[in-house]
Amino acid sequence: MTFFSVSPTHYLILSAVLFTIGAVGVLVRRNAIVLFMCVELMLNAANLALVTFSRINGNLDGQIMAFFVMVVAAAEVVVGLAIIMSIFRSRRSASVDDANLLKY
Amino acid sequence: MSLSPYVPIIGLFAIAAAFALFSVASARIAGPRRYNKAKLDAYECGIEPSPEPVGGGRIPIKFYLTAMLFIVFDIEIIFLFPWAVSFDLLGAFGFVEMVLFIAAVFVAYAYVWRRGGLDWD
Amino acid sequence: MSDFPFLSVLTVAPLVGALVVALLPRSRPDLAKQVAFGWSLLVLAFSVVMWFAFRAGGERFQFRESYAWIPRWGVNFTFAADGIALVMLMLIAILVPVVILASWHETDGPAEATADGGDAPRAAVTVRRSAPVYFALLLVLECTMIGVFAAADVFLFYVFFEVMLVPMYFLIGSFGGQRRQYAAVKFFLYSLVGGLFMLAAVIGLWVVGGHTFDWQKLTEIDMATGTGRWLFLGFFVAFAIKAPFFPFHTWLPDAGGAAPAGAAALLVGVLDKVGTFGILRYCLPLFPEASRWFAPWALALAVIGIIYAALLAVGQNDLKRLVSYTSIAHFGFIGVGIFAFTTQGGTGAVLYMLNHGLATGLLFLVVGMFVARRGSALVSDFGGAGKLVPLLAGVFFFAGLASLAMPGTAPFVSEFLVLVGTFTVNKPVAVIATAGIILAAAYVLWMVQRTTQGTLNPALSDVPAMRQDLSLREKVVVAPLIALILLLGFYPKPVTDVINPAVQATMQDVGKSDPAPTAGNPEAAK
Amino acid sequence: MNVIYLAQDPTLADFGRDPWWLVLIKVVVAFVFAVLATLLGVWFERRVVGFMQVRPGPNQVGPFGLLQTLADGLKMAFKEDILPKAADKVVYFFAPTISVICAVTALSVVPFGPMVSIFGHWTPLQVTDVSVAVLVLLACSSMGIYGIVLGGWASGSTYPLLGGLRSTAQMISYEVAMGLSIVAVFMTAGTMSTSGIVAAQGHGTRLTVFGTELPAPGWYAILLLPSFIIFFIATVGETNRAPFDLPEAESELVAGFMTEYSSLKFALFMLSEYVSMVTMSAVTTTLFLGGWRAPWPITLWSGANSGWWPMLWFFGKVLILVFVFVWLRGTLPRLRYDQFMRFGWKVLLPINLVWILALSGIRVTSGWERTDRLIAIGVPVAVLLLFVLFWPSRKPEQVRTLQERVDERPAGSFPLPPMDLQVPPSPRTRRVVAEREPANVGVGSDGSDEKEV
Amino acid sequence: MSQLKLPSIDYVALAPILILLGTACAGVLIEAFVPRRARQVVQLVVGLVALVAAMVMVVRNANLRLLTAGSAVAVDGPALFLQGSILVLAAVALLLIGERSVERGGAFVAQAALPVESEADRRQAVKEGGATEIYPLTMFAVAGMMLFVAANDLLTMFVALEVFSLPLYLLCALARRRRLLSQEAAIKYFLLGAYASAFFLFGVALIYGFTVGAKPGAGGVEFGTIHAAVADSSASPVLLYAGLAMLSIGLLFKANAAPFHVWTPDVYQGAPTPITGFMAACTKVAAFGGLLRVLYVAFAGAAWNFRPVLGVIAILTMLVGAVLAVTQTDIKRLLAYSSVANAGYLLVGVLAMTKDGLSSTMFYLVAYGFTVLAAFAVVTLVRDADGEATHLSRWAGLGRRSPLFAGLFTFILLAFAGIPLTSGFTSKFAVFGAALDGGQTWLVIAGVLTSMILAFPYLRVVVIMWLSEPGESTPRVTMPGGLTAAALMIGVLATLVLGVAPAPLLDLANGAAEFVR
Repeated sequence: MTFFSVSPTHYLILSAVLFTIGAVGVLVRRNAIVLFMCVELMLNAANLALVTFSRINGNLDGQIMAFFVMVVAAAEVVVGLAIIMSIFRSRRSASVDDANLLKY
Repeated sequence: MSLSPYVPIIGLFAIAAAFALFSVASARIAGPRRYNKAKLDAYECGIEPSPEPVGGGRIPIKFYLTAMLFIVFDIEIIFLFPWAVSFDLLGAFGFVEMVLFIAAVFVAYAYVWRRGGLDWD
Repeated sequence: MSDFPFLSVLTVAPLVGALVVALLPRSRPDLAKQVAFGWSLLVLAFSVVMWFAFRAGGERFQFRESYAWIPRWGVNFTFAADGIALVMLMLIAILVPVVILASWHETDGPAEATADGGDAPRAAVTVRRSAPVYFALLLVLECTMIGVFAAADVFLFYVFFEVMLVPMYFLIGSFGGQRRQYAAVKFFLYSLVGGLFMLAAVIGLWVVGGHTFDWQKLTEIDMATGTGRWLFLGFFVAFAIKAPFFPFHTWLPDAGGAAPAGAAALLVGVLDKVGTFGILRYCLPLFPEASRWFAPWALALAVIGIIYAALLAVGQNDLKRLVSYTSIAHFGFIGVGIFAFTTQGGTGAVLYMLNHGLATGLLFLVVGMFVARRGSALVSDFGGAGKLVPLLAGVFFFAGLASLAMPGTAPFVSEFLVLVGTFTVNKPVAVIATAGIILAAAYVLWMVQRTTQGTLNPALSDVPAMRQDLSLREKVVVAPLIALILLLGFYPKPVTDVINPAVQATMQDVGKSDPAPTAGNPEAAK
Repeated sequence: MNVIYLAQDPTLADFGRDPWWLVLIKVVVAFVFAVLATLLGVWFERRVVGFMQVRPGPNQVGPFGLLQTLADGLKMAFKEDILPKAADKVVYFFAPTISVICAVTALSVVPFGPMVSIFGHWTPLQVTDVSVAVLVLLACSSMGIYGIVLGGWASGSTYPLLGGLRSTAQMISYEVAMGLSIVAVFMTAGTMSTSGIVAAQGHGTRLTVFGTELPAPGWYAILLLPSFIIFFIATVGETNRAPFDLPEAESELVAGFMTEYSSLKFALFMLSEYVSMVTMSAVTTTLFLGGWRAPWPITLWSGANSGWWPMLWFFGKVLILVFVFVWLRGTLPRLRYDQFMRFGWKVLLPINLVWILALSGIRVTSGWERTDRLIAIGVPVAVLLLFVLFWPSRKPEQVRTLQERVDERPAGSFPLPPMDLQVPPSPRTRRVVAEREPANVGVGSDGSDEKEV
Repeated sequence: MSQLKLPSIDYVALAPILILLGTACAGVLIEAFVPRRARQVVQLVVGLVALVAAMVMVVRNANLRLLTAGSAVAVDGPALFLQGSILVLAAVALLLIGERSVERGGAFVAQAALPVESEADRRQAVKEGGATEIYPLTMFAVAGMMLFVAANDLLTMFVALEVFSLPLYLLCALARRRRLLSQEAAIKYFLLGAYASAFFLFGVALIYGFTVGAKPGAGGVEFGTIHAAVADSSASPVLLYAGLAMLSIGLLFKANAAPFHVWTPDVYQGAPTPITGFMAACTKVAAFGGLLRVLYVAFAGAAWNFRPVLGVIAILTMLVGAVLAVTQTDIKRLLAYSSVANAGYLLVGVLAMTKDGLSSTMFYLVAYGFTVLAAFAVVTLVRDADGEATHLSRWAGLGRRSPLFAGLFTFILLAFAGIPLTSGFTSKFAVFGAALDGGQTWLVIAGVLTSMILAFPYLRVVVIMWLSEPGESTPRVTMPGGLTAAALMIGVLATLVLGVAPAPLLDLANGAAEFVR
């Protein structure tokens, strides 16, 4: 069935689209958590690309990379949550716009 | 003509989704409607509902801590799964690597434990 | 004889002195002054020995010594002196003790200045600071100045060239008069900008020259015309700022005006000579083609400088600034002498560098004495001062005359040589430059007249210090300078003998020979 | 299609060959199974609990009250569907469906039986199987959390939010234990496909312990007993069943995340709970109880593991597990939340990790020389013992002297008792201290000081 | 299936990294089990010992040139040189981090999540010791940096990037004073850092696709593979350029290059000053170490294509750093912009794409690291009742109040300005010379021009310190504790020595300037 036999190019396009959504999201959104999610989206878009290329390549290298990326992303989540949380607790807001003490 | 083994999963998903959506949608149609202001308020055992749930959206820190711990250990599991599946192939090398890995996670675990991160109060 | 490492010893000696002075207790300023003065005299004695060790007709570069520094870049501690450098070294060695002596009370506190009879509120403008620091800075400055003239390695030269800024910056900034911050920063930035242009050129030269900094080797490389011109420009801008030549001169009046008199004497007397010295030592031999190509422009700048600075000097009301402007005009003459590309012009220029150092140094010091007494540098605050301090006024008049190149004083010889040397090759420039002399007469005489002659400014006699004529210390300060100016005015031969071969060699490097009538070598004439 | 099918055990290659109509049948059957199991499960629970509490339970609607659940369901369909004012409309609407969908989808990779012939097609009694089937299961159970936490959050009310949060914290805590206990299964089975795991439990491996060769039983429940126990406990935690039903603790949170739900949406949450109970039972059966394979005495009959019979064994096992669920509910009191979390993180998790290491160590060293093995096993065990022995215990709360407590009082507290007077500090002091503290939910800004040793 | 082919691992070659990672884990255990009072000392000693031990291993390995761990890690000259630099600089930074006598409890807060201005917060600000978790975090960061400069494939590089970034994000949030500022810095750093690393990762994916496209079946992210693929003309250049561009974004972010520098001033200002020093010195080494390896080893074949682009970025970086530094009124922000400008100079060295470029960039990194650490050491000392007085107006007349420290800081500023006889001059000379040798005249000219602009802010600080009268609000300089004094002295001495006698280090850098591919 053609529906289920999408070519790798489709995955790559999807990956690029996801990445772009994430990248644009970081630029336009203001809530720290949302920004954070956008970054995660970008990482996962990269994962998708890695796995797709791995598929084209015919070995599992790319999938292994995706594994590492997942770990890194998780560590990033932990660190990010910790920072966001401490900010939230000390000033009751998670909006990046409210973080404006540092200006030149 | 055969289908990919993943298709039935999607099939079951679709049926369940159809059923669930039908249910929630039909409830709007089947049930009666009698407007009552109090009925639409948040339920707090009869007292005046607080304007915002849980102190203005501030969620106890413990939940975040648990979430972070979960992520750490879930990641550990991610690595354990493939290792376990191909355990026999990897042999002693894999075992040593995994001992090191688990030891490293255990270091974090011991730290969290000692610092009271696992206590819920 | 010349195995003795004269130059490195000469360079290091003031630095050691500076360390000693800096470590002296702040509570005993007199000790610091005495040690510094004694040390500078030692340096002077040593350089006199060196002067006599120099064989006037011998090799172009003498006292050559070289030690590896950064082998990977081909950087060496190479010192060598030709006649030009030797003369400048002597100038430094003479001026520094004089300046130290002249600055004897420079660091005294405001209270003492008042006790001396100074105008208390005005004297307090300068915040007096520790004597050890001031004199240590002077000695550090001496070290770096000697280093600049003694270096025969481009990298080493650059290092001294830049480091020289630091003590001078603090001398102006910490010990200067009004607007000293502005002046210090302006001085530093101008010099640094010039230095960075030079840095780019130095690096370029290093790359073009195959990773060497040795002056001798660098003169022998072939480089593309365009490259040479760009590199020349890099060096030239740095030197033109330092000298200062016309469009880059604006820092000098500020710095000269704000610096303490002693520092100003050194600044104008020696520091700025680095610019002209650099042109002679680096621009011309390293980039002969570019030098010839740029010569008309340089001449134009020099001539404009002469006239423009002279005109501005006429209008100045501040004595120190006025003297600074006269210096700019004089640097124009030096520039003309250099870019005339004749032996006479060159010799004149070098001699001018020496004489100008003496004459303007004297002028600055005398002005400093006036300022110290009056507490103001404004011409309008004086008037008829000669009636109160005749001897000082007399010295002032003499210094003025020397500055305008009165025959019989040393600058006359050099100015004459420059004009003659120029006239043989470029009459219009010589003619315009000569006009500068007339202007010089105007501003000098007018300045002298407004300050010392005429009716006595009544305010002047209210200042007790204005009644004190030259003290013994001040006499000792001015005496050697006056003596030298007169001596060289009548008998410049020992100096010209030293300078001439070096200048000739430089002109050969540029590829220009003297025209027939003056040089007396007909085959070179066209 | 000329492969000769002799084996009863389906392999991965046997999946993905079914014609579309067969797939459809299987899918529909699985779905019907889920719904029926719920209907019966609720009834079953009520009857069993009733039996345990010496009361009849539902017995009016239909034979033995069998249709009671259906009647309840119909009743709910005709209740008013309330949409609270403060709710986030869209999320509130979709949250219950997420729970149900995830719970049902998990059934798609559960093997019900061996290869059978359906309308001439030789096909496994399983909707489908993939090489990462267990991951599909885990994914479904994790995704189900979204339904609960979103439902709780979208209600716009305090109790549901707390219920949802609790539920999330609890589920992810036990998810860890669950995932770790499956590792042992993977290690032993060498595959992640459910059918493969069932197949691996079919032939008992021979285990060599200190030189003696023992015929090991095939079921992982026996072979990997610690994993099985932990897995089952985690299962109970995952499904929010008693004694771990804290998200819907009536006494504390009214009905937890479901407080604001009514009508069929409420019914869907109920449905999802029972479906997951059944699904989890089925998964437990698959992973640890040999799946559709017959238990020991029946295996004496050679036809026990072929044809349609295994489905019976499978349902039997599931039923037993569901009974255990109900049994637990009927007997055990609800845990306190902190006890519950501590149990998950401080007991299940370390035991699991150590067990995995021990198991893998045994497996790795199984081919080694005896002395090497003893060293390889003995040293870590010794280290572990030392570690456990010297694990520093919490310092006892030090009894503070009166002077210290007096010093601790904020300045200006009055009256200050004289030093020699042995009077306990007035309760007002404590109250004042408490008032001056910011109202911090969660970590006590004060208490944490002493906690960090 | 047979036994898998397992990678051989040269543990001796990896020893420095492993030592640090082990120490970091040990540090976490120390946090867990050592009594609170003893932690500070124990952690500090353990950290320093580990750094020294790792340094010993680096020196022992000095002659190794090999790829190990399945060619994921390259232990070659640049790697060892940069690892050594990171270790030395980190040791100096650790001295600053470990300082506890300047302020009670040091520069770090005990509990970052307490609500600001609450009673508990005030109490901890006054009397509680700082968090000692900073030591293991620092160790993790250092280990990550060491791996980063030695990584021989993009994946290892990515992991190392995160290993050293994540602790830094956290460290930034732990300032004792001005905690809101500190946390804001952390969140900005974190979000932008994560954003940049996402770009890096997508770049990795694209480069992987590129190598796959060049030679299907033999694709990979190892630098050797990429090098071969770049040389292969049949591969799709689109993926190459897109991938390289994204990789560069990630790397240039860490390197503070414009326009990816926007976080720098905020983070430098907000972070606890010892951490700022650590970032300015060590992160820079790591970032440029990684950039050098990526550009020199993997993409050297595409140099003609990326050089102009990176050249423009270098010029932009220098310009932005220099121009914006002029307008700053806070000393930490000023140093931040100076750091940006220095990144530009470093890029000039990198873009030489020659052996000299490599060695001079490495030399620059070391020289700059020492100087900047000394600078921040002084910043930690200029304090008033509210902690560090970083606003420039507060520094007025500091030379009068404490001539020694003002003098040292002046020396440091002169080094930044590139006055000869300081390391600032020699290092600038080195990179400019290399770039000119490599034919990048335009970059050198831009570098020289921006140096002129950049001299102004430094000079302004000197003017403020020496030529202004001390005002009422001029803070006193706290007498440093032994650790800060040591760090300051090391920094200043290194600045002087590398300015006066740079030859040994230059020779060392040059001897090390050969990558293994």
